[in-house]
Amino acid sequence: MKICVKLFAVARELAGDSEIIVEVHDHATIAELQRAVVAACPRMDRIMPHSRWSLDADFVTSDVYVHETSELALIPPVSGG
Amino acid sequence: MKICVKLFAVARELAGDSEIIVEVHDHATIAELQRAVVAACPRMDRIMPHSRWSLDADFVTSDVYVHETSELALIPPVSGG
Amino acid sequence: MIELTKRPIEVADLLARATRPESGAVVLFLGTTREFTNGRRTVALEYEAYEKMAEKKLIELEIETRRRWPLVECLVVHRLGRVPIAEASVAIVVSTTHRTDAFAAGQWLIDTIKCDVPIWKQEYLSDGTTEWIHPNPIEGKIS
Amino acid sequence: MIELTKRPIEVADLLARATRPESGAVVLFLGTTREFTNGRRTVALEYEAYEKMAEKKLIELEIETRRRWPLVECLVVHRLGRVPIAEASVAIVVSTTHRTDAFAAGQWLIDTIKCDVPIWKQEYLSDGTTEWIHPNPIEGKIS
Repeated sequence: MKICVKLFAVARELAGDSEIIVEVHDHATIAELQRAVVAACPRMDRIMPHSRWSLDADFVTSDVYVHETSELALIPPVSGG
Repeated sequence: MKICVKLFAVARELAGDSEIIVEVHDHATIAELQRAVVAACPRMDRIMPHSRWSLDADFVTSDVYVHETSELALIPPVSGG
Repeated sequence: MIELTKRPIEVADLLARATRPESGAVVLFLGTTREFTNGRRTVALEYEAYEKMAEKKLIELEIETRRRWPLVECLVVHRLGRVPIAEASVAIVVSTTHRTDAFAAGQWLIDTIKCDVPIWKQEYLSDGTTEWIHPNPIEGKIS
Repeated sequence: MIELTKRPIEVADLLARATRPESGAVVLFLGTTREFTNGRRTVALEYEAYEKMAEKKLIELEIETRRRWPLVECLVVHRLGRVPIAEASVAIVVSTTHRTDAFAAGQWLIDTIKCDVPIWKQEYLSDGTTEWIHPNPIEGKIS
């Protein structure tokens, strides 16, 4: 299935776009989605150790399954406030 | 010597005046001044356990000597802020 | 800067003075007059001070606060006289490079002001009576 | 109340909303843009957000803050877009019956916002470069 990942801040700049679409298998987890993103855009590898993922606007851990209807985003270290 | 004591808040109301003048001997301490104030105005006895004294606008302890030129005030429990 | 005033406290002015290019955090504390305390209705408060000593103590407290925390600005204004419900009786503004210092300094200042500055609050209650407030009886008293 | 805004934060309005007859203490925190950090001069900051998630997180944080402390009012406004030097990027106002709660809630809110709300700050430096700020690298990362 195709998954669209929203990208912000440094992730957006590294990818050169505010989203990236990657192909993963039907029962993929966040961890597998992350590998697919890095495969599609190797420059993003360096921010992954410090980034989190969100699914439908909640932080999720790497073992969570993704769905084609999920809203997914890569969340680099935040710096609001 | 005659000592003028400034009175505030509940002390002022108990004494019915914003100052009280009492007579103490020449080498009197704050403790002796306090006894002279209570002797002159017995109603003030009840606030003494919770009150402090100031000499020239600093808090002082009961063993400090007073002088005719000192500015003395009885400081009931404060409630600013 | 410390000030005793009989007029409403100009909070926006204080914030503008404390917000500076070298500060990254501003903490403001306002003590306001509460309408109900233990079920009794307060109409207004009236503050009385031993002004000369209150000013001296506030200056000492500003110096001590600046000694304890690196402050960009430190402003304390206490109102005297009658203060209506929901108006501020005291405003403290501290600005710092780092926010933790601003919270710590602001809290220490108001805690210490309530203990050591000769200002007294009288409550005017809705039943027509008045009462001196003594929230913190002094333990280390003169015997 | 939580809000994301592209306009300057109206601090006086927030204070007026939080100062109520049932509150006795108001604490305001302002995070402002600092001009110098480690000797380098910042010209402005630009804030970017994952707005849908940032709003959701801020609403959750308001609920959690109210669960932890008895608050009369709790207002959080975060600015987005470009913020000049000495202007506020975030304002937090909490009002309470007792002042200790107001300081604790305000500090917890800003600490938690800085960790868990998807907002990012980019610095525009005087040498023409820009830089994403990463003050708190995440420890509990996704492997």
